Amino acid sequence: MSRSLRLTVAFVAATALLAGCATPVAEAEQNITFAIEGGNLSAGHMDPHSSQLDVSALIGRNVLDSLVAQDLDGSFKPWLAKSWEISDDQLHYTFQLRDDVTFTDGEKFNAEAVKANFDHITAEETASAHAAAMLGAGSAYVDTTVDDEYTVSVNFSTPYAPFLQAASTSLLGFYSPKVLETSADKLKTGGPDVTVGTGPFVLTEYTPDQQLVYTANPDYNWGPENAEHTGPSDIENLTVRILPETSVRTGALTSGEVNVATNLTPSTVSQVGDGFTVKSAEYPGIPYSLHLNETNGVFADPKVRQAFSLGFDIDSAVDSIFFGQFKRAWSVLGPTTPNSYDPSLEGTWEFDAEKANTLLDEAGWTERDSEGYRTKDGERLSARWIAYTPIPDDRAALADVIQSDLKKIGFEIKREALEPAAYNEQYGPRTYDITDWSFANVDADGLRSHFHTGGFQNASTVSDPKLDALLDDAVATSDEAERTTLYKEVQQYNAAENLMVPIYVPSLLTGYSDSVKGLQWDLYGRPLFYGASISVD
Amino acid sequence: MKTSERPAELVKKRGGLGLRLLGHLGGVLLVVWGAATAGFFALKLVPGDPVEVMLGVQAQVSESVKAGIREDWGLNDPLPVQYFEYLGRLVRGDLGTSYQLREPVVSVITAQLPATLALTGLAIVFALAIALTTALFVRGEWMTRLASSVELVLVSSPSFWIGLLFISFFAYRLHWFPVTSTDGLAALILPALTLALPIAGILSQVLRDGLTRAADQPFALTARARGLGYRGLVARHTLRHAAADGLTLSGYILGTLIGGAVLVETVFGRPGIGRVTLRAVIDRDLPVVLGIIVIVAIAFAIINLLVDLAYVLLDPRLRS
Amino acid sequence: MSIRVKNLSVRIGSAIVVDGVSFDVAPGECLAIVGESGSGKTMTANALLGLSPGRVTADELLIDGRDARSYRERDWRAVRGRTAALVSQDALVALDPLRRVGAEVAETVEVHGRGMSRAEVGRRVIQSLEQVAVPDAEVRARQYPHELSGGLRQRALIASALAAGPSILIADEPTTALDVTVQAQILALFAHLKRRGLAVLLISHDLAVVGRIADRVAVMKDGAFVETGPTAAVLANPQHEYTQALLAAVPVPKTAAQQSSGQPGGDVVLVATGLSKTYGARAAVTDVSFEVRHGQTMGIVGESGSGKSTVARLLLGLERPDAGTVLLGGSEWSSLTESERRPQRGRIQLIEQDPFGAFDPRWSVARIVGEAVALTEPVTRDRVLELLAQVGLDESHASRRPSQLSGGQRQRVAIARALARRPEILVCDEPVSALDLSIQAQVLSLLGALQRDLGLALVFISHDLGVIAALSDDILVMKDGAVVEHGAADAVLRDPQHAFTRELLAAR
Amino acid sequence: MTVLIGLRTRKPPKVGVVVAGVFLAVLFAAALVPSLFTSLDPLDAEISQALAAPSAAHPFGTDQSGRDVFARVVYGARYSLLVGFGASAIALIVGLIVGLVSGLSPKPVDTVLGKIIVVLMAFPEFLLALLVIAIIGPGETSLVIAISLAAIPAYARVARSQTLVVKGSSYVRSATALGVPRLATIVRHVIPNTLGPLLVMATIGVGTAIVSAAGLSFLGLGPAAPTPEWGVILSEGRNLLDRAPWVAAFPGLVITATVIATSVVGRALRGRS
Repeated sequence: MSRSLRLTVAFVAATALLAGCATPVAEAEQNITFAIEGGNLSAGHMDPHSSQLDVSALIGRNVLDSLVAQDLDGSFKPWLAKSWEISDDQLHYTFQLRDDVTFTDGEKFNAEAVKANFDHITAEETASAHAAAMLGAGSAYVDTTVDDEYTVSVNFSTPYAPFLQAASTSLLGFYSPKVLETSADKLKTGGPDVTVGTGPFVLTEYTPDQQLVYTANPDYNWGPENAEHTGPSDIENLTVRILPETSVRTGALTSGEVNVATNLTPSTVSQVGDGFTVKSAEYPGIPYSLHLNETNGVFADPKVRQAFSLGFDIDSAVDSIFFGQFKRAWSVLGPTTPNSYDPSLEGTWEFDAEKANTLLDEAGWTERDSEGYRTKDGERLSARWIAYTPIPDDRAALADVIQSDLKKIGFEIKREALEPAAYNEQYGPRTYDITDWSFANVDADGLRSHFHTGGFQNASTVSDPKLDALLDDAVATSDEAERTTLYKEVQQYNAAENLMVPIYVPSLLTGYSDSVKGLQWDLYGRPLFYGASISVD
Repeated sequence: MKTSERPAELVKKRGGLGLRLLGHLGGVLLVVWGAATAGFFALKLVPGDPVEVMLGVQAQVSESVKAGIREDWGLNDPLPVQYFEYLGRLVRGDLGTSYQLREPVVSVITAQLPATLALTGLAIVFALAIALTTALFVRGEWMTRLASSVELVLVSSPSFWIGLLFISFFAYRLHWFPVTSTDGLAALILPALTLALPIAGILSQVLRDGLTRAADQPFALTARARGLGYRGLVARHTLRHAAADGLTLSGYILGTLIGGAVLVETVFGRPGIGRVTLRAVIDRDLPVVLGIIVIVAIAFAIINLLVDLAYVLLDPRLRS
Repeated sequence: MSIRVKNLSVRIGSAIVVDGVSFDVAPGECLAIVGESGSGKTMTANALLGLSPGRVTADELLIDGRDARSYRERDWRAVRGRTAALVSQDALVALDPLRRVGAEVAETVEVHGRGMSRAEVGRRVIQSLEQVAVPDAEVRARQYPHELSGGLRQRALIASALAAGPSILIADEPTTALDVTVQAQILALFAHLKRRGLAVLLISHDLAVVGRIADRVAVMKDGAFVETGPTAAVLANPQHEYTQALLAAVPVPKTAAQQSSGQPGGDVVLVATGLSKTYGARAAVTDVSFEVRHGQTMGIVGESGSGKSTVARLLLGLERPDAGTVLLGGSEWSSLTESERRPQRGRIQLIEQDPFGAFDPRWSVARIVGEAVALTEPVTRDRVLELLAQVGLDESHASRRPSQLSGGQRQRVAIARALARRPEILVCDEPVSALDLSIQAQVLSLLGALQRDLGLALVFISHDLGVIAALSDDILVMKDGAVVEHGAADAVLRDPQHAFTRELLAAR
Repeated sequence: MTVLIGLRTRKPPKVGVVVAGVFLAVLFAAALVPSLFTSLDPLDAEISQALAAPSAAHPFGTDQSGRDVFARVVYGARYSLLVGFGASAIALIVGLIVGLVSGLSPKPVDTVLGKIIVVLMAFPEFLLALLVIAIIGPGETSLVIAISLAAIPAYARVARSQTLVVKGSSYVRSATALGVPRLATIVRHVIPNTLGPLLVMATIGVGTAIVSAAGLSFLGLGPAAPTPEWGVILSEGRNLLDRAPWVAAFPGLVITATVIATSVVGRALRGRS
């Protein structure tokens, strides 16, 4: 008791001290503070090798470097690999590694290190929720072989086009082999001396649910080729503050408490005034969509699915609820997804209550019950929508509008908010009618898990050999034009079948003070701090 | 409400102070054991698989991996084995390892404790200051009536709503305080005040009642008949009597602080034990939930012990 | 004159609680104001210290020769304790229970003797305590009120009143909470203080107390004095009928003719043999034996804590004796189980001191009595009214709740309820102690009449020898759980054998 | 808020009691026939009207999806009153039974039950409710169960001590001395006189329950999103404080008013009993 009492006293004293000299952030010292949402980070999500969460990849980037870098135009540039070759049968990727790279614990970066990391990702104990799949484990990936000290090959059983893209992310970044050997079990919790890579920053302090402090890696001289900066980072200390509340992050930015804040929401962007810039980057991959379960209940009928997609006013809802910050989605891929987007779908399926009504009449839902809902053979036209918690307020508002609009055409929507465990229980056997999510992914191959027979994100339970073939072909070729054609066909397929109803394209909104210079962005719109600095005006 | 034992009950107890202390310590252990046991079995009733929860939505993890995790966590052992292992660890001061955070529950809690202690500590200071001020300075009919109305409103308002109003008014409208949370004393004031107001309301109600009641006692008449004025009466006599009434509230106040911390930390986006609790409850992070239960039980038992001792210090009649 | 009051009135709201009283008190003199509860005597006393909660008006209000009518709170504070001091009823509550006796006495000194050194204050405290004959004053000063005996506590209270050397002492029922033997000592102290020149205003309900030290008496009723005069004259020759009633209400012993003690007429209905009961380590009752006869009264007298109430519970079978037996009508009683005892419970009934607590507060009088009737016979309204009539109540009382009755009426209801079971024996535990003197007399005469009419055997328990004497055929004197004297009433009263009995008698 | 039981009776002015009673009556009417007070549907989202400030058409303004906040608050009365009164009633009944059983049992049983109550009392009600929700999952019924379970120890404690007081009271002794059978004594005297204070406690407890329910809903542990429960509406408003403070302000105001009204009525009841 007395110890915690002393702690409190110390804390209060410390906060008082901070309050005394807090404003403004001492700029001359090249310290940058970055506010993230990060609420789940402490829940075993510090390791991008195992975590499927965005935030894991975001903060992993500070420490973990990749074989290659992807430029904003979608092309790949050398990073830790000086060069690479792809075998003609598309099954073997051979990388020539830099020989001047060391991990911040002194370990050498070489072919063995690459192999150790890829082995770690695919090892069962890692229980990787995303990275292993990105590496093609379970479908295409065979193994990684060491050719000589600085040459390494990654081998596949079938062609796997998204590999380079995957290899450019921090999910396939590299930990020190020593860490993998001695403390692989601690990676999910993370921390100094555990989260050790070759990156531009070294994690020196971690307080779960509060902050991560990074210092510049003084030896860093192996930035990606497309980086504008070279040598060690100019930033001495990079502090990542975990501020789960949007309003708090926004407030922290405008009050100068932090220099950069990400995951701002449309409703708070307007509070960011002069002296700040808000970078809005549309996420590539699958927009926020409603997934209609076509083997369950009313959505077995394509007419009902189409009526559903036309039955609510997406434009007004998205525009109003997101304060014009997010765009309405037309396709199951976002416009920024490289080499795949089909713009011809834009404007093709506007809100049309009349047509929706006609379609439902045609589908035989002609009677009305006392509450005004359509019925057929005494059954009410009703669909059950499950969503997992926490549900952001804007998505709830969106659902309110959808529910309310559909009620007007006699279509009942029942919504259930489920905790993740309960959600998984229903998601597994696919017992719902509707569920919803967005899935940011730089490669259009993200569609495969959504539409391929048995795909783990195949919420619409579609199983069509034709669709499977399109997706398999697309992943088997690295020819970009061919992939674009194939993915456009997939998008057209959905537009005809309405398996997913895309609603809006989320954007990553990142605000930063104008004193921050040299920020770069990855394809997801995430800030990269390697080249950043603070200008002293 | 949670009150500590009333003096009347204490009076009946025989035996010296030391013996009573020993009895109290036994009581503390009993309460902690009871709470830990009840908590353990209650949480075993939780539906849903902790492993699923641990991995989150849409994790691509095979069944065999999940089974392995279950084995590692001892979730496959028979319940009595899990229970006694749990108790064994508890005795050694080990509250287990969080499912979600993958670190010892003790360090999870100690990492968050300072933030919550700072919040609740300042809240208590505010509450006491407000309550004592009203108790001492409110006299006369209309002031009394005003004070009881304000107290009623404070006690009746949901604290999280007060917090939202504060943010809306002081942070967004007037820009007096940062909306932002974690830095500095300025950021602590609104949350602490939010947490303090309902407590201040009830405390000042009880103190004022206690003062009035004590002033109606014969000894107060005697004291006034000696020529003592109102302030002298309060300082020398009635405040001590009212303080005893206030003491009975300490359990209630602790409860309000802990329950309130969950809401206030959420509203103001502050880190702390309340957030950890809420997260652990939502995530079914059983070791953390159990840890919180045990810590709260210990806190309550200790507070009750201190309150009982304070009664004895305050009231010589309990010493014999 | 220390106090001179002309036409003093006190109003609280629209009620006139003191209605134009006039009196004066000279140094070395004691004036007693006597009246029953609610007569306004305490209000009068408080007005003299500026402590009245109401509005005070007077043609003349001189305290120590100065006109106090325009005094503000500040002026009053200078008077209180310094010029005129107050001693009130029960030192256990009139002294702050959380503070040491010394601190309480010192407070008076500190308030009026600004700038006095701590040592000097300490000396004054010891002086004051010694002045009222507190032995080991230095030790006592460090003790808390609850650690002192009732008598010492009351002396400490008086010491705190005298500490700043007032010339006027207002004593409001200063001995009421004390056992009679202690009462006598405190009264002697007052007499002593009076002789030393203090003006004493004594407020009391008890004419016996007044008779001992007061030089003059004012009898108060409904806020006004009905009679004033020298004590001896008023007591010997009361002019006003209220004074006469008050004097008549003082219980007088049964005459020898009324007593039936020793006459073998009544059958023995209740026998207690060797009753003992301990609670924890404390022996409440040790070896008590007696018998009660049909139509007769056994009086049990003793001070608080003497074990007399425990005897009552043992007789009723509400508690089981540790040793000894109670026989009811010659057969086993105390050794029965509750279910065996229940059918016979009607034969022996209880009347308690506080009838208010003895009724379910939500019930009407008719229902309270009806519950008892139902245990012996079908309840009829006539039977209930008959019972109420027996105790001098009528139909108008039947629908009231206990809280809507006066103390005397409640005690009558309690008696009616007991009678409903057609008992042979009534155990009355301090049945009139909570009542005003005049009401006491009425209830006592009611009990006497009922005993005559119904042939009831009474076990009458009281701390007040006067009350016991008024009804009893036999008297049992208890001290510390044991019987110290037992015999026929006239014998015990006339020729007490035990020193304690003599002390009790002397204190009257 | 059961702590108020311990306080000295302070009668609120008569007018206050009448106003509080009328307010509660209106709330009950709203709970039973919400359409009496508003013609709008609480779920009807008019996106063109989103975040409209309070006006004649929308007295409490509209929320992010253009629903009328007043209509939502009116329809929400049903949930809050149900939770408030339902939870108090359950806690009262179970608490009374536990307290009576404990108080009337032989000493050893009473001691054990008393200790169990003490252990449970060691938990703040709100935390206890959280834990119960963790076990049975969120939702409206869960809310009632969680809040009543959390409140039971307090009721049981008061019921037990009141039972002991009544059992040792002079009137129960009188009844025994009169020869009234034990069961009759319990039914006629012990239960009614134990129930009285509990009823007052429950009346004031309704307010506490409503606040707890709103708090739990606010944390997302109560009824799911579109339900117009007051705590849900409040939580919908919390991220709109800068541009639409009315969404959070009005439901909170109504909660506060409701709690004040139940306290005032409860205190008046206590004053009478």
